[in-house]
Amino acid sequence: MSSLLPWYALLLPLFSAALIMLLTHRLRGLSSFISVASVIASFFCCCLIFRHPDMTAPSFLWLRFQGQFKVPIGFTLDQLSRTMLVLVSGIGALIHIYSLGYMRDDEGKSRYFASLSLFMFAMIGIVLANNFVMMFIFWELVGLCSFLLIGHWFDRDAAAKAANKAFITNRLGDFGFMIGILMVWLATGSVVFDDIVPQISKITSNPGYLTTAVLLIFCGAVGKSAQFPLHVWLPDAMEGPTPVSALIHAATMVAAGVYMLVRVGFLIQTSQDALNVIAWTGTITAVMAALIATQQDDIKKILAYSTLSQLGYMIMAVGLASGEAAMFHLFTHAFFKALLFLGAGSLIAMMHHEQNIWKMGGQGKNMFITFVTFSIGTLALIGCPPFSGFWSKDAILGLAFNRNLFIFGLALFTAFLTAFYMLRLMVVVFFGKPRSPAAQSSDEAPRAMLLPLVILAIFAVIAGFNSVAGKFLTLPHERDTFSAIPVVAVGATVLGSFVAILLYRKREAEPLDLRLLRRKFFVDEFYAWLIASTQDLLARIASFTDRWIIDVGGVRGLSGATWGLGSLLRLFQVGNLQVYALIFGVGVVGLLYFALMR
Amino acid sequence: MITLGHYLGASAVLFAVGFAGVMLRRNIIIIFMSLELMLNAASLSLVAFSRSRVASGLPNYNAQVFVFFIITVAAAEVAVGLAIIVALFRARRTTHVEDISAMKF
Amino acid sequence: MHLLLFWLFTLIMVGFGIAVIANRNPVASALCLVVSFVGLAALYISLDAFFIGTIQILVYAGAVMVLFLFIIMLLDLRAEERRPVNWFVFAGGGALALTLLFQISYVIGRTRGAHAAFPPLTVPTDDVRNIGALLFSQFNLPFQVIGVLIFVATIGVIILSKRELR
Amino acid sequence: MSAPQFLEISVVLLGFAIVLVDAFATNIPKRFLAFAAIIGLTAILLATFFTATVAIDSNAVGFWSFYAFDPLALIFKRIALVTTIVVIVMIIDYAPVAAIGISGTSSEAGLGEFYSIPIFACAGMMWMASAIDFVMIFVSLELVTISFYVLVSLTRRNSLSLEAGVKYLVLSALSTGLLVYGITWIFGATGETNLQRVAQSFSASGDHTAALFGSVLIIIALGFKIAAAPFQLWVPDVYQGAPTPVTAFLSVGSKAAGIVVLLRVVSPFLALPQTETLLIGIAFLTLIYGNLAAIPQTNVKRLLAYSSIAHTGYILIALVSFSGTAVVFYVVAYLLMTLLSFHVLILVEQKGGENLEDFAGLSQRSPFLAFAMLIAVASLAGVPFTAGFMGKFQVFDAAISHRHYGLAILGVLTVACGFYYYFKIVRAMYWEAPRVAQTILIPIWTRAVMLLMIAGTFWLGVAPQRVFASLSPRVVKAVTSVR
Amino acid sequence: MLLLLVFTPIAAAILLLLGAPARTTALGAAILMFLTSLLIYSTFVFWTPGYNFVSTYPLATELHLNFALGVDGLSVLMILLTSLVTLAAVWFTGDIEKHEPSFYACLLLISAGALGAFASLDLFFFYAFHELALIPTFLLIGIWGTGDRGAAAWKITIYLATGSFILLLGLIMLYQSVPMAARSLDIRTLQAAATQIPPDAQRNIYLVLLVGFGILVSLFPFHTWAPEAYASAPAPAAMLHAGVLKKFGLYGLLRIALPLLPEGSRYWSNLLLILLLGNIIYVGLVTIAQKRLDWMLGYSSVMHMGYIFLGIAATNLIGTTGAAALMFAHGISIALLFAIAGEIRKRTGTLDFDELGGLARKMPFAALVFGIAAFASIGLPGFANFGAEVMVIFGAFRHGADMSGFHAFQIATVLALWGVVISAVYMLRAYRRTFWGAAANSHEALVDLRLMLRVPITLLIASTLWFGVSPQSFVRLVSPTLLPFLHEPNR
Repeated sequence: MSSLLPWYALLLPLFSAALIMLLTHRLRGLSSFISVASVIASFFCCCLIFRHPDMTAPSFLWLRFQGQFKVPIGFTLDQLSRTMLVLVSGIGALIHIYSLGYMRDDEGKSRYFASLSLFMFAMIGIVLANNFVMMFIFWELVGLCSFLLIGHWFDRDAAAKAANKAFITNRLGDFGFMIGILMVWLATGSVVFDDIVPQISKITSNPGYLTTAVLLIFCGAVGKSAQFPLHVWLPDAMEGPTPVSALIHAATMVAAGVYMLVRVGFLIQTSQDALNVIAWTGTITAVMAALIATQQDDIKKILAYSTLSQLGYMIMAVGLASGEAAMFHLFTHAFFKALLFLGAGSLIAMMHHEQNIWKMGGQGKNMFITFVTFSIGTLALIGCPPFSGFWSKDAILGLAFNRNLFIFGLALFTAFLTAFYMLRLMVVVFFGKPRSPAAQSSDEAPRAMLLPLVILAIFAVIAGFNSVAGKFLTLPHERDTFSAIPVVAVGATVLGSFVAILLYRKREAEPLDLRLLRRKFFVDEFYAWLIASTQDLLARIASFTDRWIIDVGGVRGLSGATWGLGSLLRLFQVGNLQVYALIFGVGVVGLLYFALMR
Repeated sequence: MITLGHYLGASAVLFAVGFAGVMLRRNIIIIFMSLELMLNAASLSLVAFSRSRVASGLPNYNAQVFVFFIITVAAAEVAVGLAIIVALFRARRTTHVEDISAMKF
Repeated sequence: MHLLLFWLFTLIMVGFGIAVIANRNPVASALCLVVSFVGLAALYISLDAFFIGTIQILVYAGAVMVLFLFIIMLLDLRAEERRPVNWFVFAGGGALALTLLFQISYVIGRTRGAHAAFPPLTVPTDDVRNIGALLFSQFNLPFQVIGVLIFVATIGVIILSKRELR
Repeated sequence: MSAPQFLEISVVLLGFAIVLVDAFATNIPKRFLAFAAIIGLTAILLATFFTATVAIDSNAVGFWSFYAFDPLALIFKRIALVTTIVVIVMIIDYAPVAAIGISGTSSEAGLGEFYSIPIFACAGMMWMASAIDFVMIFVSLELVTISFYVLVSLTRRNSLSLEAGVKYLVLSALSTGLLVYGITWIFGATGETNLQRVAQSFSASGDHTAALFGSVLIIIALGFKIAAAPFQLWVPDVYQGAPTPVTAFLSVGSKAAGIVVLLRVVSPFLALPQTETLLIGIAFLTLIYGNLAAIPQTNVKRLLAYSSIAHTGYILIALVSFSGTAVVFYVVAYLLMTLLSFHVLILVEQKGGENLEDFAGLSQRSPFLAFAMLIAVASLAGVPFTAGFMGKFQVFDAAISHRHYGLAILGVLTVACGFYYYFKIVRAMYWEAPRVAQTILIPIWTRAVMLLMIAGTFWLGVAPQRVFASLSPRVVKAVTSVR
Repeated sequence: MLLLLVFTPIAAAILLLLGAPARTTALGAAILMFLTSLLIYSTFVFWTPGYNFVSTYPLATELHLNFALGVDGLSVLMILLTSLVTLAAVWFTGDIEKHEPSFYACLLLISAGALGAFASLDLFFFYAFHELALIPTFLLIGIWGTGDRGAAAWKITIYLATGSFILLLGLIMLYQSVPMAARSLDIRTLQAAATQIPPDAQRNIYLVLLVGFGILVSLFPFHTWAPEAYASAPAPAAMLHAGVLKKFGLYGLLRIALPLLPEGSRYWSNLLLILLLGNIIYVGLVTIAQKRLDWMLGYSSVMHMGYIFLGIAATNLIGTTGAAALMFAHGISIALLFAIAGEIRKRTGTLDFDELGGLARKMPFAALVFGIAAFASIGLPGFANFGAEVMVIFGAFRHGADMSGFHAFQIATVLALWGVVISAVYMLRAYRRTFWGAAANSHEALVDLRLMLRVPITLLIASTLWFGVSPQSFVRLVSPTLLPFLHEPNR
């Protein structure tokens, strides 16, 4: 069944973004309304698409060189993408609604909603893409939107810098991604997923080439999904408005990397070497981010590192050759992490943009609904049965246990840390006494913000059940294999929770001071040093060379030399007739010699 | 035996003397005389060549006609040249080349 | 005998030529020039160019030299006061002249017929007539040009030397 | 149809008439003499269009063994006539300045001669254009030279003019001596003075040392006339000191006449292989000297002098590449742009001086003059759609087709230098503020002449076919037949 | 029609000098040119190899010189670019204090030079029209420029004059390298005779042409004129020069060097690779270190030339089409960037990053436009630059590739991709330091762009978006032109 529905789903948000930018950017209320309406409409389209598994859509030829290179703008509509569509547009719609409340009085509201809609467009594009180049196109557009949204409050230097950092770090990943695409194209002659599959032997027959290509493609995911070593942009990205953090940096955009890896799983899983690298990258990220999260004071930073850590799980799952487990975790994580961020957003908004958890406290009483929903999110995140996170994390742990015990150990340790830092957050924020005037006077958030919280909380509870998740996903079979794993995992969680509660109950300030963790393993400092000592140094050397050697030395030197030579030649012109006669004589004799005697 | 070479040699020496005079002397009038020497040296060669190219028992008179022209031109040149030198002397009270180098470079 | 005369006149010509450029006094130079030209005229005559020899005397020794002397007197030029000799110019100019002389002699050495005696003249040389005929027939055009040239020179001399033009 | 020899005779008669009227009708304004001269010369110029060319006959005796009337001669006669006409117009504009320089009782003293001597020089140049015998070359060249002796030092109250006159006199006489000596040796080697017969004799086998010696001396003498290095030293001083119209005349007329003679004599000379290398060497030196020494120059007149040397270099490139068409075209282009620039200079120097700062802000003082100078300078520098570019294009074309890559590369690099020093004038005119606010009045006839020259510059730069048609194919053959 | 197109600006320039009302005339001419070129674009017959709208006027038979105009896909694209940017440049001109008519006349003459060069079928006019634009450039920078305008004007003029005369040398060598019978200045005739050029001649000529064109396009290491000139030039001049005129050299390589000298381009491809990497990496680094917006833009335009060279060096259909497309795309984006930079300079009097900041608050529209152009220029999808760069990168990567490892072109492509990262670094840094962050105190009374400026801005952005969404339009237009000359097996 061919239908234009996917096109509508894709283009509606773009249309709204264009409309806002061109016409209604002065009317902030109307703009936000257009945006929300278009995203909800898009969500309904997605739901319809989801209900019709046999749907196809017309495609459009973006670029074609006869027999050499073809890039269509066409859609893949398999189960994976349909699930992802619903997820992305659904959460997107919720966050649009939430933003109505959160950004109510922002002066850049129109711009904000335009960017948000544009983001939806790009994200849906990634999900639908049926080839590498198209995916890359939307991949980059997503990067642009995240740049715009992070830099929404561009007056703040930190926001401006964070926006740049996000974009450039992503570009670094895309650098590898593009080379990977080129290599695949070179080997198979196509960038369209469906055309690559039959040609896959052409690339798998050359293992070194294959591994390189796969790892380069993985680079894209490393950038977008903020894996070590390109994870640095995500925590900084929290400078953006909180709904943005929820939407982009928790539920959807960062998941794009995982989605992409699953989408090209047919390729990735042919290279065991690459898979190992991927798995370890995920593991390292998971552990490292969790460790850092334990020492952060900014509520959004904690959640950001938590996101990193969870993304690490997903990548780990991909690396352990189970796209299903990765997608499952992605699915559940989207709900509870969005929930957590939105909850944090409520807290922040109600406390006049205070983000330091040590300035909060006692919010369980002031903001009860937020407290409840936030707690559900936390429980889901730390993997407390029967919340959704339990099921998906369990699947990954089981997977790791089957494939690599060392990774399993680290994953378990991460689970422990997750419980630790989340409970730390809960205890400090919601219990005890308010530790600032803003915390004392806080009140429950408006309805537009609470509605998404409630909906998301419901999903955070139920999304892990077979009956719900099974409708959307092919569930990983690992979850049923070994029954001791859940017990061990829950044990780790409980242990982490208790440690955190004991440690942070009734504290007024941070009792631990682990500088290494607080300063995020000094990665930012290292990068700053690295950039300063390589790129900036080279840039300065190049600039110096250009200005003084090529320009002054080469160009001006030559022209100066010409000038000088000219001035020297002029010296013949001394004005004295005798000298002229003499030079004339030299000329005569010289030319005669030249002509006769040589 | 006197050959063409003798005359040419004599002419060459005279020419070189004139040439040297132009380059070495600083009095414009004497430079001018040296130029006359050069012209006359050329005429001498010409006449010698004319004498050596005998056709039907006569020297080649074309060359002698040319010499006639040379002498005429030289005379006219001397007249104009001396007029200029006079004018210069009136203006600057000098005939010395080193004194007339207002324009240079 | 011929040879002797040739060397004599050559020496006169070259010797006084050198005297022209060596003399410090313009008047002496001019007189030396006359003598040199007389020697030259004799050489012309020795080459059977009587007409040329004659007008050499008439034009050069007669007209041109008078002009020179007249101007020198008019300007009341005396012997140059001694100026410091520019030895670089002196050496350079001398060397150049010598080099030129060497080059010319090299060319003379390689000239066909330079070492042969002059062919004899079999017809009586009536050169005034022959030259005159050539001038007015074949060389008519250059002759006319020379006429214009002299006219221009006349105007030029007037305009350049008259004290006040009207 | 008129017989060709009457062209020069008419010019000479015109000159006589002007001189006589000047001498006896003392109370008419001298300007009318100039107008009469212009009208007369224009009539003669028109007459050239009704004169049939005559092929050169190498066996001719008498008149036709001295005089050629081939297309080459015809076009150079026209060049001489046009140059003279424009120069006389310049002299009209220059008259107020000249009156200061000429020592006379009235403000118009000497102007009659100033108008008439160029006419005789013009006749000399026309004869040079036709001269195919060394005797004829010598006498016509001397006619031109002597006219220039007079013209250069004409404004004799101005001591620079006299200084220029003396320098020109001595060095030119030196080159005359060399010319005569060279002709002597050519005669000695061949027994001939007619170019065609000399050429036949040169192409015979044997030792050509004597002929080569003569050729080198003649090339040196002509090189002096066309301002080729290393015999160019007189150029800047004489150009600067001479009255500006005379400078223009010298730099166009005298040079063009020298070039046509050079074109005619190199045909036989190039039978000797050393001559070509010699000319290439001269071209190298000339290009380098002219262009480089011009760079630091701030006196516009001197700058144009150096530029004149530089252009000789380009013409020599065309010459050694045996491209008569390129040479002639370049000369025509050079005529237009040089006369135009000197004409502007004349008007500017009356209201200030001839230095670069006197050109400052010319675009405000007289937009028309600035524009004319812009066109002239663009053409001199070689900007497309001007005659100068078309000329350079053909020069490089010729050079490359004869594999003179070295010359071509040097030519290209020096063109870039040229952009520098020519655009200095543009900069002064357009960027800088004027030192004096005084506007410059342009007489109507001057404006007309300038407009004609500007139009010509563009016309030749876009549609050069007319010039080629008047040359081809015989000239090209005549010049290239040697190879 | 082409004649009309080429002579409209010339006629308008003459009218301006004769005293026609300045802005009206110039704008009218620009609009007329734009409409004409749109008409040419829309009536152009695709998929026919060969030239449309050919008209020939013989000028000099001895020189084989004709004034011949005609367009193929490549020229149509460039003509469209020229008229678009001209319109924008004229529109963006405002408040010229001195000699207003001359300013417009100079702009139009530059435009005429570019149009003439792109539409000429004759080597002579191809060359001459381009060089014609040199004087107006000199005057524009010298009279109306800012900063050290004198030095900059000198440098660009002398440098470009040298380059173009070297080019002239190469063109003459080229035209003389074909046998006498086929000798012609007509590009069509030469293309037909291309196979008769001996290989060693091809190598020499290609090198000369590469240096000549390279200087004009600011190929490393002949690039130092560009940033200085663009920094000093008034914005419309910089727009026209960087956006359009500079493309002449690349156009020449595609039009002349590539079809006529395949052996030459093969022989020198490694040299070209090194030089173009100099453009991308080295100049990219230099760009990062810039401290002024105008210098940064100047260097960035130099850097992006490297990608176009890369496409040309690839000598396959994908790469060369990409190069042509990128010429267009870069022209649009850099014109917009210079336009906005010029407006900023007009208002703040400085382009030093340290003195700017927070302009987005005062000039939101300018910030938006600059942002769009900046992202377009660093190759964000949706803009023409991206599609073009994709083609360039894919084409270059494919050149001489096999599965055994990376060869010169693959390594170059990878480094060029690294250049994409570099360009993001400097462009975003510049954007942040200009428009974001805290506003500098001295910029209290800034006003945003005039409303009327939306017309040219919209035109430019719309065109780059159109080609960005459908880069196949480039392929459709350009590849039939290039295909016959590429001698490549259809894989």
